[in-house]
Amino acid sequence: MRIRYFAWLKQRTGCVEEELDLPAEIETVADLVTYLGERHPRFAEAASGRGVVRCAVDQTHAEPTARLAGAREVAFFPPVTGG
Amino acid sequence: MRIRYFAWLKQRTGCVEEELDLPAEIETVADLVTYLGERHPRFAEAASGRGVVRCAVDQTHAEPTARLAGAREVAFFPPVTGG
Amino acid sequence: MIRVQAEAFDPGRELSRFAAGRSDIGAVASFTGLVRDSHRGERILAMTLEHYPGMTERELERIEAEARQRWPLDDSLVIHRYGRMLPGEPIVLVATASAHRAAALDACAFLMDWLKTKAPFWKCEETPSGEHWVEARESDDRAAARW
Amino acid sequence: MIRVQAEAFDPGRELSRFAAGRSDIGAVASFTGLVRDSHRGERILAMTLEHYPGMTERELERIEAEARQRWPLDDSLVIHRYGRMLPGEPIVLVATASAHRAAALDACAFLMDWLKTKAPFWKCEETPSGEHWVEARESDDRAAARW
Repeated sequence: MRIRYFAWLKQRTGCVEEELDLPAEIETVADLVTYLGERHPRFAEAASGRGVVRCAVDQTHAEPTARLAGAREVAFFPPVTGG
Repeated sequence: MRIRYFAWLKQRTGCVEEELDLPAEIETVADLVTYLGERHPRFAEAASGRGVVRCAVDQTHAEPTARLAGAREVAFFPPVTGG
Repeated sequence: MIRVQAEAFDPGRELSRFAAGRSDIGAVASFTGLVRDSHRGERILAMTLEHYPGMTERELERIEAEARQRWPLDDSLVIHRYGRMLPGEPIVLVATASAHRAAALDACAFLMDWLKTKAPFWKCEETPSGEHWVEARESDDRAAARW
Repeated sequence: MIRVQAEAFDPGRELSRFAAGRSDIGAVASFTGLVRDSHRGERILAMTLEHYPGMTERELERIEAEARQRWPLDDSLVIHRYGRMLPGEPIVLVATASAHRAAALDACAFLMDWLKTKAPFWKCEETPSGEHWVEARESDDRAAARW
């Protein structure tokens, strides 16, 4: 699965994207956040704040409870600030 | 006093404006409407409808109770439809 | 700024000028009202706007001053035409500039709502069946009353 | 129509094109967001907008479709830049056209409010003290929630 990071989350993980083979027990966005937090401690730190890290599964906004089955690309980013 | 009529009220009075010496007892906009209604029956007809004839005293919107003392120009018109 | 004029104008060009050369403005909102080619199912050939010279400018200035008191605006512009115009031609342009989005958008809507009920303009439509004075809408009074 | 682009654009010129040659439109509302030269008292030298190519277009199209379902719009336009831009430069233009004033104005405000909370853009400011990612505002969430 392709994981992408945007804005200041790139600085927390040290990468723009990574390709990962996830263990079968990673079923939801919340599971994935925990898993990625073990790889990137500063990502875990950001993700512990409420609403600070948002997620999109296959380019659609997704809640922590959203399931990952079949997903090809998951992105993490701070709240948007366009306009 | 100069009396002006706008939009379809001109057709009701047959004039765009008229210069009148008003009797002393004409003190308010409502008095003037009654007085003008005697000169122009079709103006009276329009003025009998609620909210159909609006008034401005010296180019400022005015209610029927507004006093005319010192006024130089009074205008009557239907509700505005600009924009 | 208030402009009441018989001449046609290009709202896009006016907007390019408005706020040009300023970098303190974060938000510009605008509204353009145009002559439509039909109204209640009847074809409109042309529209003539009568107004009350003198009172028009005075009312528009009063409305603009009210908007600038209610919202933190950096600039505002109202252009309103009078006289005869054809379908597709702009009648009115309102533009507002502010550091903040909500102020610009709300002030723009407010200016239009008040203009619609207070500025002394009257529309007369030319249709295939003759000329008709446009009647005021109750919905305009309601829109103005919400501010 | 949705446009996501790195190139600068002139909102006035875009508005002149939008609705050009149409005489069925009575109302055009627009909003332009620009880079400001200061933010919370700090000078802004430049602004870089990062975005999520692919998802950006998808979200903007979704938001536009939602607006066109909620209001009777004849046309709508969203242009949003990404990349680096200087104070005074337009970032975003939203325009809506309708037979009716309230529909155009409300849909324009709605598009901006939803864009501000859903479209994947992130602003990074260059200031004399360095680069800062702009933090999202709670007021934007509240503005989006009212629709």
